[in-house]
Amino acid sequence: MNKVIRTLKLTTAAAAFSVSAAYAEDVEVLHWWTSGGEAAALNVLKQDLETQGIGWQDMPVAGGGGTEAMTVLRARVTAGDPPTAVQALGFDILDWGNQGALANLNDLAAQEGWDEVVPEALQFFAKVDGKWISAPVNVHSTNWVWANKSVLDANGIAVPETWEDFVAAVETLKAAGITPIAHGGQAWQDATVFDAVAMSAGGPEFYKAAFIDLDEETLGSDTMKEAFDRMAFIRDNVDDNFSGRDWNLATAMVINGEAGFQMMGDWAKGEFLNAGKVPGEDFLCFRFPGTQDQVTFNADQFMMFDQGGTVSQEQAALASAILSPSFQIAFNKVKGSVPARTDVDGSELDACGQQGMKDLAAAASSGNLFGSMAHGHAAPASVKNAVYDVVTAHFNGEYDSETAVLELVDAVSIAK
Amino acid sequence: MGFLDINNVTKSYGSVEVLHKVNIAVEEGEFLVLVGPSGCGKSTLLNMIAGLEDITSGEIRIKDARMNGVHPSNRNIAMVFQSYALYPNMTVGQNITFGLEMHGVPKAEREKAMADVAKLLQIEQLLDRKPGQLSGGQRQRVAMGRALVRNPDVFLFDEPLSNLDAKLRVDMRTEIKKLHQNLGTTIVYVTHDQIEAMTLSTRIAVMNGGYVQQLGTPKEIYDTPSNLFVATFMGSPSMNLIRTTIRIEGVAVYAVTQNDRGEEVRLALCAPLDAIKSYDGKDVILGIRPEALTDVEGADHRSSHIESIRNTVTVTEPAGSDTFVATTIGGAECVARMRADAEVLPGQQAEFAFNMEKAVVFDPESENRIL
Amino acid sequence: MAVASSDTAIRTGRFTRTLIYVVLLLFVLFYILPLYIMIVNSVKPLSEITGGGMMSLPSAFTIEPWAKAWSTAQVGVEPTGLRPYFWNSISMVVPAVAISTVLGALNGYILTKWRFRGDTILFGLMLFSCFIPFQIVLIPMAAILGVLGLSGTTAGLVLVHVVYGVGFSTLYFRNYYAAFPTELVRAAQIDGAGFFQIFWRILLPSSGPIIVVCVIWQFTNIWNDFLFGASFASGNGAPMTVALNNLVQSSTGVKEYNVHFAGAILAAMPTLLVYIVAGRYFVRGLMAGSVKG
Amino acid sequence: MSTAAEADFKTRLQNWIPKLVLSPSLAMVLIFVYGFILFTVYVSFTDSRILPFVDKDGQRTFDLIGLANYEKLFKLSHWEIALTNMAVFAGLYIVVCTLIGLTLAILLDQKIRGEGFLRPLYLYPMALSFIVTGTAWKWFLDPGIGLENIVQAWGWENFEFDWIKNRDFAIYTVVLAAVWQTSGFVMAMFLAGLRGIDNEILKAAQMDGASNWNLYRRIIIPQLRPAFLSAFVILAHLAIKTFDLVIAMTGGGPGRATELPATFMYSYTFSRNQMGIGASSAVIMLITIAAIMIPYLYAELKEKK
Repeated sequence: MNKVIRTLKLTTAAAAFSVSAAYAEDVEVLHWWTSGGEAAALNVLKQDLETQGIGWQDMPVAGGGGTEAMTVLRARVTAGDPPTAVQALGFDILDWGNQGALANLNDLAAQEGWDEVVPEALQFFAKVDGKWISAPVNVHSTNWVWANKSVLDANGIAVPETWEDFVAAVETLKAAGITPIAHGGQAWQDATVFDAVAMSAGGPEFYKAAFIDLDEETLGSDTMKEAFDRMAFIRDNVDDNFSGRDWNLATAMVINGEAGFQMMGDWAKGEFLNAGKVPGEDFLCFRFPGTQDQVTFNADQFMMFDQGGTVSQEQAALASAILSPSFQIAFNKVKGSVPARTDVDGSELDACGQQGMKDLAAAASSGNLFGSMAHGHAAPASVKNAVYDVVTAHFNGEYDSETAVLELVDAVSIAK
Repeated sequence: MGFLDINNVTKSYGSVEVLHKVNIAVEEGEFLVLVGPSGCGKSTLLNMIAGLEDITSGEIRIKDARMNGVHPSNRNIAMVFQSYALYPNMTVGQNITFGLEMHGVPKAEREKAMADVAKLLQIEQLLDRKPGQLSGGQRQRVAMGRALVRNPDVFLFDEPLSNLDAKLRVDMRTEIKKLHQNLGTTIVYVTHDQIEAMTLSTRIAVMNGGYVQQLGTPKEIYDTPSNLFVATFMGSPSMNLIRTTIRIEGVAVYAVTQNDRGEEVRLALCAPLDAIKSYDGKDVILGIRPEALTDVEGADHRSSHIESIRNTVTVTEPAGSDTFVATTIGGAECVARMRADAEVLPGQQAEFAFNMEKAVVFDPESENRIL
Repeated sequence: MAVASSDTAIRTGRFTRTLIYVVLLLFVLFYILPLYIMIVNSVKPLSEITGGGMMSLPSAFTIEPWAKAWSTAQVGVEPTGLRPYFWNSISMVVPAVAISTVLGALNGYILTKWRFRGDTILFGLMLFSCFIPFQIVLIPMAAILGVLGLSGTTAGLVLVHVVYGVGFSTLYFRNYYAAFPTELVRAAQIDGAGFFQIFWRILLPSSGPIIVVCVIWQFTNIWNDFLFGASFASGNGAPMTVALNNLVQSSTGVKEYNVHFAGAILAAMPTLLVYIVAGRYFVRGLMAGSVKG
Repeated sequence: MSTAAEADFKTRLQNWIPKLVLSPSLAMVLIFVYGFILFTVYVSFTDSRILPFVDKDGQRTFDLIGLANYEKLFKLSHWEIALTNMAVFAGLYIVVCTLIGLTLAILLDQKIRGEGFLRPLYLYPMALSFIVTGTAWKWFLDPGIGLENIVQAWGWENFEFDWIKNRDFAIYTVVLAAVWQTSGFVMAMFLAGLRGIDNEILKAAQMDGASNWNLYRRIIIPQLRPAFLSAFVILAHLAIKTFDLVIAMTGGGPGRATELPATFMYSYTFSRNQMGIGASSAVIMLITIAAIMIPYLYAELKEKK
């Protein structure tokens, strides 16, 4: 028996040796950016590292907005073999950081002055106990509305400034026989809309109290009911076929002029550009009515896993490369989002991108930058999904707004 | 000490004992048949001789070597199975030589041995076929060839004829007997067919319920069964059993019963008084084989003691060479074997002659034979 | 057994027969539909699909999506297509199927021909293992692979698939060998064949049909597995399904449905081939044992 | 055994080899199945969120909280929906698959020309993974672009088929796709069963004047019992493991209408960071499986003894 174990150890040691020998200088990166543009953008990072003599072990796992990747990450960490860097969102980063699984990047951050260039709201998700644990890549803002300009023009609709404007515009489109709102009925899409609607209905204080502080009274307030009522209005103005639709098929409806508006994050821009549309000419991007001054965001970051107490040279090089202005611009140009650091020159970005950068800087300085509930930047995953459950159940007519408010309070308290 | 000794062999599965202290000694060249109904333990015993099942206690010796724990292949035995167990993926030739191959016999020797056996069994033309292409009789021959080629000390046969049709079975039976006579090998043969047992064996062990009920030559078994089980199991039609009461009058011993009119009939037993004295007035079972119960003309004239009873014929079954006649004596259905031309008709009275020399008597309690 | 089938005793009239053919063809339609959707959409330009013509035949035929899916599509940071992952899958599936089949065959052989006390309970334990939902084993399995040093290796993945494949392969072989005459094993024992010789020379040559069933079953399941492949393979060693998933699932990128479908068909090719080539033996194999219970 | 001590080398070897050969499989099953089940049970009694972590100092970063996860679990309307859906899904799936499989097998058994061509067409869905056939189904069932659209385009303007978008019917579309995938396999099992039936019995029954209907109902189908049982085991195990299908087709929607225990467990364990609740749902699932399978296994194995 002992002999068997010894042999086993020998063989595994041999296997481990051969692996580490081959990739001693590599960084392994787990991410879910596998679609054409994103992956190509990430390739910029890879090539950057390769010029420094650092190999890139790619570990892409797509699906479910990172769900699959997070599952794989658990397996890797459990196996005692975490990747060097892992793409992650919001509270997932803090959860891992609080478990002590991540590296301390403070030396590097001090050296490169991250504290000064990264907005504070974003730093909240990149630091634990004052230690940098993660390198932010970009900031998506989620309270955008995308519109087909020719449809709006043909029906004499101006960019709506308020909820009432928006209601009027929707009614006009409906009367004209056009689907007013293109929407994909998936929980995260419903929640994305809900973020903007709640912000618009209750303002930033309300949003913060409800989704960031998880204040029970606010969650159960009449304003929340109003937000759900507005969701019901939106539900009444999507086509019959919305359920389960991918977001980009909804975008296609706007592109093709079948629908007027879509509420979606800034990544939707890629679809328009890909279809050869020009921002400002063929399509419009504007903040959801009533949230012009606010930005709800989610940010992709690479959390850096602890590699045995020290930050290796390769890991530091990777983190540094991620935050370098050149990569930030190159990547975000493709991705549709805006750089995570506010000090880079945005002139290479298109109109929507430049506006995004401007909005972000303004919101950051005026305290109007909030993490998006729908994208896991307002509350932990358990709460986020509890909110998903209620929002999506209500949106699909499982219960009315009044019940929804009660359910929301309940669900959040169970998940907290 | 015999050639194959089975000494006090017991077999249990868990707490259930299925063979109880079996003792059989087989001489070299003997043809021993283990016969009994299914579940009597005969196949288990055979498998234990083969080494296919463990011996719980006791021992088996072949040529005076203890065989307990010896691997089947090291016992120098061969076995023919009920289903023949021919390897379906091998040709007949490969089937026959597989055992030699496993024992490391060189190819040339294997070929020669195979040729010899094939000639002996007249299966030369089949050697390249697969078992699936053979008829039942051919398979039987191949199976025997596979056993013969090993030139074993003991041949074991596990109901080898039961899968053949009636005619073929009789033919193969004769062949096995011939083979035994020509080769003079020691054979242990399991069957549930008492005719096979009678025709093939030099000795028979009748088994039931895990016990050897009787071990003896076919004649002993047939004429003097040691108990009711052996009496009824061996012979076809089976022995007539009539409930009677012993009555001793002076030196004469009578078995008393009723005919089908309810009248008392007395059958004088030719038995030494001492053997039966203690049964005076008690019930016993009189056993008489059908061929010892005949029409008066057909009765064995050499017999010193014939008793006859007039009784009603219920059924007649002409079987060509004989006619079987059924009647009711002492409340029991009895079959008499009469001459083919005996003139009896159902419903009519006929004279039934008992050859009392052949009659046996059993104790109804212990079921053992008294006389 | 196969012979008996060629002549069924049921007789049917002409009308009934027509009806039977109609029903059978309707079912063909039902089964073929998704494949139809996949195929037609894999040979159209993307604009035709997003333009709404998902059900119609392509007006402009192109095989470009196939080429793209195979060799240039982005499944990670490098535009490699599915090609490298195909070989990853092969190098995982072949040993995993082989080992789980051999183990299953040996187990079935032992559980029917070398019975011992408690063997039925052991079999029950193994059979019940088929029903464990894979999601719950991820974390502890990762820990064990880590301890063994097999994390992120093909060998580790093979181990996982063998572990969770052996229950079914044992079931198949046990049911098959249960009908295999025990007397043959006994005859071979008397002939002097040992445990492995009996298995190799006597049972295995007669196991063709059940091997086909077992291999088809294991091959399909292991080839199509995503969860284990994603969790326990390294990025470069990921199997085809993980690559396909990376190709197909992207939350915020452009969706090239035509490439997705071409990729899906490519990924399914080996299993489809196995079914088409071995399909006729499949029913025969099922007949020969596994449905006899 | 009393004789084991004196057994010769070959016999002893022969007694040990089978157990030796069986032991790796057994060890694997004990560790990787039953060990892991115990682990899951343990986790279900903790408040683990991301992982049941043990930090560098060997301290647990989670607490044992007894049955609290189970209490939470049964308060979640979400879990209730998943359970109800499971009952509907598994019941319908098993019954419909069996019916279709049996029907096809019987029809194919009527000396059909082109059987060799039809069979693989019925069987092939088993070969495909749902990662993408799910999309094909989604489109086909989508009222805007799929079946409803086509039929309406053919002129039946009133035709409606929007089940996948309808909370009350969506689960049936999941059943439909699942049936599509496995009914061919079930057909193969029944076909195998039918081919194994002795034709003489059928001829005898026909001479007794049995109609085809009666022949099947009274003679043939009762003889397919082993095939029914095998089909049941395979279908039950597939039903319980159904996961990819739901993820690809409906993502659990509309709303939560097609959530199943497997998707529930996955989402609580891995995307909601509530591993404790995920583990407790897994335990409930395992208990349910055991409650169904153990009596079946017991009956099956006992009979064969």
